[in-house]
Amino acid sequence: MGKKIEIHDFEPKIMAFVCKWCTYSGADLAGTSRMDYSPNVRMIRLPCSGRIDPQFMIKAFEQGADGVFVSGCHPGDCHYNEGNYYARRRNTTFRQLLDFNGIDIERIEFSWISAAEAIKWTEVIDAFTDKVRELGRHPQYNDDIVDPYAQFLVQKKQESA
Amino acid sequence: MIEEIRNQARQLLENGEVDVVIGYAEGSDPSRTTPIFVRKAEDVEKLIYDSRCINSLPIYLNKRHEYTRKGWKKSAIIGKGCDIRAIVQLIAENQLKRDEVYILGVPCEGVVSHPDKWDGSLHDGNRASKCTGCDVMTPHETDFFPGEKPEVDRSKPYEVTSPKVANLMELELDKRFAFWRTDFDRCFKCYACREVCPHCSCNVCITDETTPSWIDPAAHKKGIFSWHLTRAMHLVGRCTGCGECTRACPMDIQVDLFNQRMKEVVQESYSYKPGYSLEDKHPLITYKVDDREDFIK
Amino acid sequence: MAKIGVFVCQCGNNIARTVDTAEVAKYCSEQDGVVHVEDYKFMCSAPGQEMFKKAIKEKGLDACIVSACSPKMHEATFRNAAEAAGLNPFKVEIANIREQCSWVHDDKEVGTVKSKDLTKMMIERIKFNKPLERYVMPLTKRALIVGGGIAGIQAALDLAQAGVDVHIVEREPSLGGNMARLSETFPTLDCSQCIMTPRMVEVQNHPLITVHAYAELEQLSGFIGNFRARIRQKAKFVIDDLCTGCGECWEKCPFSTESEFEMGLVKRPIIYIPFPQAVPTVPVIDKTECPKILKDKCGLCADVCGPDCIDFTQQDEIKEIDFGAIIVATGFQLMPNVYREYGGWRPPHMTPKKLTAKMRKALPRSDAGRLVDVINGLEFERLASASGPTGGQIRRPSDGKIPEIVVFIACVGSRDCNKGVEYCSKICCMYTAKHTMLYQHAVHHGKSYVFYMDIRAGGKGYEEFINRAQDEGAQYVRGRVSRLTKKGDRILVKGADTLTGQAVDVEADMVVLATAMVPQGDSEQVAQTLGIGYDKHGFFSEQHPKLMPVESSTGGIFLAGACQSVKDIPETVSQASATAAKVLALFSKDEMMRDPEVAIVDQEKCMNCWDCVTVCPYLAIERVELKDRNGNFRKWAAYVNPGLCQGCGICNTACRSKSIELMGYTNEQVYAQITAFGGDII
Amino acid sequence: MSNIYQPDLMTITKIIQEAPGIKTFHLKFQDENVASNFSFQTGQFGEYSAFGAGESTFCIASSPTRPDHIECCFREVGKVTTALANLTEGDTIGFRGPYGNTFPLDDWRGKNLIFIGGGIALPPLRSVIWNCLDLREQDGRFGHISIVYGARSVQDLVYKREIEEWNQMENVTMVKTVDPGGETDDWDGHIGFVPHVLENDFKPDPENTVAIVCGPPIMIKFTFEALERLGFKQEQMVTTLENRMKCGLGKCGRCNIGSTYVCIDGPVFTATELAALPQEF
Amino acid sequence: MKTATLNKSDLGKCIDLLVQADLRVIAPRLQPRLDEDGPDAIDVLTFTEVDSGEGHQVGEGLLPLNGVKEFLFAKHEPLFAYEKRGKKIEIIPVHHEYPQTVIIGVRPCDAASIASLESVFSDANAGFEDPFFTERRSRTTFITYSCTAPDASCFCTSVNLSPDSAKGSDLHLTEIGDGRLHVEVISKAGEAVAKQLQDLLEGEGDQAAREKAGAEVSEKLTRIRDSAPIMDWLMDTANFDDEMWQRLGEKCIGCGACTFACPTCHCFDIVDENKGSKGYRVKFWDSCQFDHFTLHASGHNPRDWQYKRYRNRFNCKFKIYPEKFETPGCVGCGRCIRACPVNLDITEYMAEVAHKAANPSAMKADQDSE
Repeated sequence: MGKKIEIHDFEPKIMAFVCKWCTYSGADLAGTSRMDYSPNVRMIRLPCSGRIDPQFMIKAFEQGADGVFVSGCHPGDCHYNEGNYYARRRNTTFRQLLDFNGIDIERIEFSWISAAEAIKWTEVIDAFTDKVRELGRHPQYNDDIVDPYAQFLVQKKQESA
Repeated sequence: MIEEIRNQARQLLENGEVDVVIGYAEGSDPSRTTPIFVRKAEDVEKLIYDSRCINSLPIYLNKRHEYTRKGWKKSAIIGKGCDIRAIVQLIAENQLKRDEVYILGVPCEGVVSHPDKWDGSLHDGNRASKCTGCDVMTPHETDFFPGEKPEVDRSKPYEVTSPKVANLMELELDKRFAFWRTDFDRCFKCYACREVCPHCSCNVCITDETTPSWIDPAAHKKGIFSWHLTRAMHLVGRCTGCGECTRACPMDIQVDLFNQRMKEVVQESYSYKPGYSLEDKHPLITYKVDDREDFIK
Repeated sequence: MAKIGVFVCQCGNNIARTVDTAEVAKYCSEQDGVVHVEDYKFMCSAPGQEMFKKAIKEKGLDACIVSACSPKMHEATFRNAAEAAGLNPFKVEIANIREQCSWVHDDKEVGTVKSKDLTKMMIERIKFNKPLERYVMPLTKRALIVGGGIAGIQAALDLAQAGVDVHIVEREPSLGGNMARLSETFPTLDCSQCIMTPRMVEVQNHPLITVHAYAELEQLSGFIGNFRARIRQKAKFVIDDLCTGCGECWEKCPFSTESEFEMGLVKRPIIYIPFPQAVPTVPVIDKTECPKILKDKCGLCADVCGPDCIDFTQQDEIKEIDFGAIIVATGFQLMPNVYREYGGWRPPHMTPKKLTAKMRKALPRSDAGRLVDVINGLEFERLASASGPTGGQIRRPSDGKIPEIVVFIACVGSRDCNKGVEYCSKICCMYTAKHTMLYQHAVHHGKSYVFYMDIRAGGKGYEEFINRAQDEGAQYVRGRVSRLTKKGDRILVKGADTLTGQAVDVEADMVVLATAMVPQGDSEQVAQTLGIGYDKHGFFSEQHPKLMPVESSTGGIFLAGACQSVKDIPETVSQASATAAKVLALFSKDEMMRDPEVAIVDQEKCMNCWDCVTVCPYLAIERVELKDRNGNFRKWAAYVNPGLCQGCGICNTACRSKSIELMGYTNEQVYAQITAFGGDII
Repeated sequence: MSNIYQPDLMTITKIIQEAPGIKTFHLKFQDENVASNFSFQTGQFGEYSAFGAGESTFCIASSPTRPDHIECCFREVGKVTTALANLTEGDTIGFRGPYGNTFPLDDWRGKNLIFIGGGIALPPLRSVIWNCLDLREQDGRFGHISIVYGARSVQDLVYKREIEEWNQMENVTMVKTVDPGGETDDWDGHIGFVPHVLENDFKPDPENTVAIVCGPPIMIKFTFEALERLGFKQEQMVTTLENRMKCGLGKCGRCNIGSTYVCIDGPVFTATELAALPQEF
Repeated sequence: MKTATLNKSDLGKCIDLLVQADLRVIAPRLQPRLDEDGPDAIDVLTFTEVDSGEGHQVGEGLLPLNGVKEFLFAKHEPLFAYEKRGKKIEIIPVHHEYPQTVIIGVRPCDAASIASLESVFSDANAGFEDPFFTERRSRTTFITYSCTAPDASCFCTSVNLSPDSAKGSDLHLTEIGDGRLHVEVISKAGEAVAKQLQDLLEGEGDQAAREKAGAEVSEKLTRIRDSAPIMDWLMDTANFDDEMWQRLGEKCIGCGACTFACPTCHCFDIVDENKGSKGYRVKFWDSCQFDHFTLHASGHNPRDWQYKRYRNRFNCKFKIYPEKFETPGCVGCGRCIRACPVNLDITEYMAEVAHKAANPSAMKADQDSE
C-alpha cells in the first residue's frame, strides 16, 4: 500500500486480454488485498484465453496500445479444459510472426496467472509496464499515419498555444 | 511424359470419368503458360507441362470458384508435387472431397521463379527457391503418374525456405521492420495474394467483414500491416508453400516470406508439415500438453 | 442512438476515496449514447437498486453500465434488478472501478482517469450487447449410471430413494464391481460382502431402478437433460424372465475356464454367475468358450434347465433410452504391466483370453522363470475372503501351502513414472496394512514384512490402523525391493532398508504386490463415447479440481468413484452421493434454463472447415446440411448446440471466417472496447 | 474548395417503425442555409451516413411537394443500416444529395398512372405517388391513379397507414397483395405475387396509361413481362433501379450497367431505355 | 512549341535542380534489396519521392510497377474527420495543402492515362468535381520520357498511342542518340519547369531524329491490334452475351491485380474508420473484379460470375470510357498482362473481338454448328 506514483515523461498504454476465471479473479484478489500496481493497464475480460484472437492484439496495437498483455489459467487449470493450450500455440506462432515483421515482441507479454496469484499479477504487470515504458511509444504502429483527426487535434493545440 | 498425361486425360474425358481436365496451356507470350480447362477429348493436345508452369491450379478446386466449377462433378487436375500438397490440404480442410478430383501427378524438376526470368531452360539462376530441397518432385498423392514412382523419404523436414528468410532473420529488428515498411509502402491492397491462395476459402474474407471491420480496408500503413499479419496468421500451419502470393503480387512484395517463416516456426515448434495427409488437423486447432511455452511468464 | 444509463457507485468511501465519482459521472454524461447518469453511495443497496430500476423504467434505458465493484460481486444483482425493471439482463455491464481502480491506486487523479476509461470502454461495448434470452430446454428426468460397482450402486439408491428413475449399465453379469471381491475393509475390518450384498439386492428390488447387467453403453448423443443412450445388451443365451437362478445349469456344465471374478485363481463353468451372491442371479453363457455355440456340441445346460430358459440363438439387443443425466462410475483396475515386471505371470483379472495373440505370446507360458506366488492385492483379497477359492484360508497359489513368510511390497507401479505412474495410489498403504492383519489373523505364526516408501494414512482412524498392523506383527521395512528371484520353492526378495542403509533379503513363501490403481483399460474409449475429458492416465477429468470435482467437462455427466481418480470406499461413496445430489438438483426443475452466453454460427458465412468441431472441448458443434426452399441440399454448415455449449469461445477464435460469435463476448463487443481504449486515452 | 464527399448534417425529427426491421426517418437540415438552398425532385436519391459506420444509398421517400422535411425508409441489413436503425430521434446523420434523374412527370400529363411496387421498394414510389396526388389535387394534370403493392407477408407491408389512406381516397385504386402464405386471417387484399395479381386480377387498361414499377430486379422483370402481355408498350413502363452505390457521383464505378451509370443517368429508366442496356442488373 | 536538347547524363542534375527549387520530385527508382536474396529476387522499379538525383532510373528500365495514378488519386484518401458529441456531430474538414510536384520519367502511356482519370474526376463528369484529384492535378507537372525498348506485354500502338507520344505530358524527353535527349515543352507548366532547368538545356532540339527514334521503337511492338472496330462491336448489346466472354474469362480468379495495377482504373470505396466516438471517412481503391463490389444488400449480384466482372472491365476500357468520356480507357501499358497470375491477356480479348467484328457471319456459323 502506498506506493508513490512516479511521473514519467511517457506513460505506455497497455491493453490486457484476460480470462475471467483465473487472471481476472487474480486481479480482483489484488484489489481485495489492496495491492498497488501500475495504472497503465486496461483489462478486457474474456471467458477464456482461448477466446483471445490475435486479431484483438493487432487491433489493440493499431489503436495505439504500446503493450499487449495476455493471460489465462495455468496449463491444466483451464476452466474449459483446453482453451489455454490453444492460446499458447496461437501466441507462440503469432509472436514469431510479429518478430519476423520487425515488431518488437517484448511488447506482448503472455503469462499464466491463477486466481490466487494476485502477487504475481501485480509483479508481472509492474515489470511489463516498466519494460514497455523503457521501450517507449510503439514506433512501428504509430508513426506517420494520416489521421485527419490527429491533424485536427494538433492544429487545435497550436491555435490555443 | 506429357504424352502420357494427354493420353490419360483423353481417356478420362472419353470415358466420362471426369468433366474437365485442369491443366496448363501455352500462354500469350513464350515465357508464360496459362491455366486451361479441357472439356473435350480433342483438346487435350493443348495441354503442356514444363518448368514454366508456375501456376498453382488447385485454386480452381477451391469452393470460392463455385461459378467456374458449376457442372463439374469430378475434375482431373495436373498437379506438381507442391500443388498436390495444396489439394491434400484442401481435402483435409473439407473444402474438397477426394473423390471429386482425379490427380494427374507430374514429375517436376522445379519451376522458374518468375516468367521474366525464363530463358528457354531451367537453371540455378532462375529456379524458384521453393523448389530447392523439394521432397515432392515425385508427388505423394496421385491417381495417375507417368512411369514408376520412386520411393521418397518424406519423414525429414523439407528445406525449401528462401535464403531471404534467413537473411531477414539475421537483421536487427528495426532493419527488418524497415524492410517490410518499404515493401508494404507499395501495397495497394489489391488482395491478389488472397485470391491466388489455394487455401483462402472463406465466403466472406475477414478483410471484407464490416461487423466489426477487423482490418481497415484502406491501403494506409495500419491497414496494410494488419492485412498482411492477418493473412499470414490465417495460413499458419496451412500454407503449403506454392509461393503464388508473391508471384501474383503486382507490386512484387514478397509476402510469402511470412508464410515461409511461419512454416519454419511450425516445424520447429510442432514438427508439423501441412499437405501430406488427408486427415491432418493443422497445429493451431490441436495441442499437446507439453507444447513449448518458453516465452510465457 | 442507444439510451445508456451509467450508474457510478461510490461504495461508501471504498471507491470515492481514490476515484472522483462525480467527475467520472460527468465524463460519462458527455459520452455518445449516454442519456442518464447517477453517482450514488451504495448502488448495490436496496435504495440503490430501486434507483437503478426507476431510471430504467422512467428514462426507458436500453442499456446500463454500473461502475462499481468486480462483476463477480454484483453482476448478477444488477442483471436481476434490470430484469425486474423490464430490461434484458444482458444489457447490463459492470465496469470494475473498485478492484481495478480505487483499491489498487492511491492517487486520486490516476484512479479517476482509469475509472473513466474503464467506464467508457464499457459504454462503447454495451452498444453492441444484444438482448439475450435464456434457452429453455426440455428435461428427461431419468438418470443413467455407467458401472454397477459400489459407486454406481450408491448413486442409484440415492437417486431412486428421491424418486428418480435410474438405469444401471454393468458390463459384467453381476453388479458388485471390485468391492465385491474384497474380503474385509479397512479400517474397521468389516466384511465387504456383508455390507455390499444387501445393497445389491436393494438395487435389484427397487421399483425405480433398472439394471442392465451384461450390457455396455455403445453410443451417447444429445446433451444435458436430453441424452440418448444406445445400450448393447450382450446376449446371455439365458432368458432373464424365465430364469429362477436355481443353479442346475452351472453345476452341470462340463467345461470350465479361469474365473475372472476370482482373478484366475480357480476355474468357473462356461455358463456361470461370477460369484454366488451375484445380482441378478441369472447366469450367462461365455460364448467365446461354449462348445455348443462354437461347435454345436454339448448343450447340457439346456437339457437340465427346468424352466427351459436357455436360448442358444439369442442375439445382442440394442436399446435406445433417453436420459437427462449420466453418472459415470466405471471404477478401476490394478495396473497390469508392473505386475509382470515383478515376475508375476497372471494377467490382470480380465483373463488372458481378452488379450491379443501378441500379448499372449509375450506372457511366460511355462513354469520356467515365472513366480506363481507373486500375487497382487486383489488376488490376496480373494485368498483371504471367506467366500473365496480357499474359503478364507490363506494358501499360496503354487502348491496350496500356507505361507510362513509373506512379503508385502507397497507402491508397486505407483509414484514412479519410469516403471508405472507418477501418482500415489493412495489406498495401498491402507490395504497392505489390512492384508498383514488378515494374514496374521489367519496364520498366527506367520511373519509378514512390508516394504514401503512412505506411509500415507490420512483418514479417520487410518493412522491408528497402521499402528495396529505394526503392533500385530507386521514388520515394516522402509525401502524398495530391487528384484524377486526364485529360490527353491520360495521367492528371494532383495530389498534395502533405507533407514539403516542395509540390504535386506527375505526368503518369502509368497509376495503380495500393492499394485497401482489405474483406470479401466478402455477408459479412454469410454470417455470418447461419452464425450468427456480424461487425463493422460485415462482417469476422467473433473470440471474443476476444487469446485466442481464431481462434474465432468460435459454438462449433465457426473463422475463417481475411482474412474475419476484413486479413491477408497468411503470417498467413493461420498462422491457417488454427491453426484446423486447434482443430478437431483438438475432434475429439480421441470425444464432446464441454459445460459444464453453460447456460441452461434452464421451459417451462410460458414465455410465448413470444421476447425470449430475439432477444437470444441464439449463436442457441442455439429455438422448440419442446409437446404434451400425446395428441400435440396445447399451447403454444409456448423451448428452449435446451445445445450452443450459452455461458452468458452475457443471456436470463435479458431474460426477464420469469423462466422461464429460467442454471445456476450462478440467480436464487435470486444472490438468496441479496444477502439474505445485507443480513441480517448491520450 | 468544396468537398463533394462531405455530407450535410441532418437531425432525425421522427422515427416510424414501418415493419420489422424497416424504419422511416423524418430528417431536417441542421444548417439553415443548406435547408433553404435544398431542393429535389421525385425519384432522386441521397447518400445517408451513420457516422462511424459509413454511407448508404436510399431514395428520398417524401414528395417534393411537401418540402418541410425529407424522409427516407430503409431495411436493416448491413452495417450502415444497422447503425442507422440504432439511432433515436434527435440524433444527427449525414446527407449528400439529391443525386440522379427524376420521374418524367411532365411526360405523364393527362395520363392515367399505375404504380406497382414490391416489398421495400414502395418508398421510391411513395415519393412520386404523393407528388402526383398533390399535383393532381392542384390542377388535375393526371388521370386515374392506381397503386398495386405487394409484400412477402402482411407484416412486411410498409406505410400501412398510407396504404389505408390511399385505399379510402376516391379516384385512387389501391390493390394490395401478399405472397401466398404471408396472409393473416383478417387480410382483405389479394394473395399472390405482384405480376400475377396485376395480370390476372387487376388487368389495367394500357390505353393512355403509364406504369411505374419498382421492386427487386426479378420482380421488375416479371412485371414488365406481365404488362407487355396486357398490351403496355415499353415506353409506357418506367422503373427505378437500386444498384449498389458508394459515391452517387459517377466516380466510384460500381453502379454502371454498360456505360450507363445508375447514379447519374438513373435511377429512373423507361423500359425502352432498359431494353437497350446490357442485361446485367 | 519550344524544343531543346539535354544530355542524358544530366538527368540527375535536373532532379537536383528541381529539388532545390522546393518542388516535390517523384522519379523512378529501384527499391533497396537485401544481399543474396536467392533466385527469386527481382528488381523492383517504382515511382518514389526522391530528395536527390542519385540513383534515379529515369529512362532506364521500362515501366515502374506503380503508375503515376497514386500520386493524383491516392490509394487512401481521408475525406473528412468527425466527432460525435451526444446527439451532435462535428465535421472536421481535411486540409489540402498539396506540394507542387514534378513527376519525371513518366512513360507516354502513363501520361496518357492521366487524361482518362481526369475525365472521370473532373466536373466534366456530371458536374461533380473530385477536389482531391483536381487539386493534385493542378499542382503536378509531368516530364515524360519516350520508350526506347518496349517489352512483350506492351501494346500502346493498339490503342492509338505510341512509345513516343507526348499526350498528357508537360515536358517531353526523347532519346535521339549520342546520349542526347530531345526536349519538348508541351504546356505552360512544362515551360515553368524548363525554366528551372534552363542551365542544362541547350539550343534547339532535333525534331527529325526524335520522330525517327519514335518510329523505330513502334516497330518493335509485337502486339499490334486494331482497336477501332472493338467499340462498334461492343456497342451491339447482343454481343454482350457472346460466348467468348465466358470462354476467355473463366480462368480469371478475380484477384484484382489488373485493376489495381491499371493506370486508368478509378473505382473506389468509401468507409468510416472509427475510433470510439470519432473517426474519419476515407476513400480508397477498390476493384470491379471483387465479388462483393456490386453485391446488393438483398444478396442479388448483377455480376455474379467472375467472367462477367472481367467483361465489365473490358467494356469499361473500350466502351464506357470512349462513349462516356471520349477518351480511351486503355493506354496499352501492359501492366495488367504482366500482373495477371493466370495470364489473362486483354489483347487476346481485343484480337477475339476484332476477329468477330471482322467476320460476323463466320462466327455466327461457327456457333450454329456447335
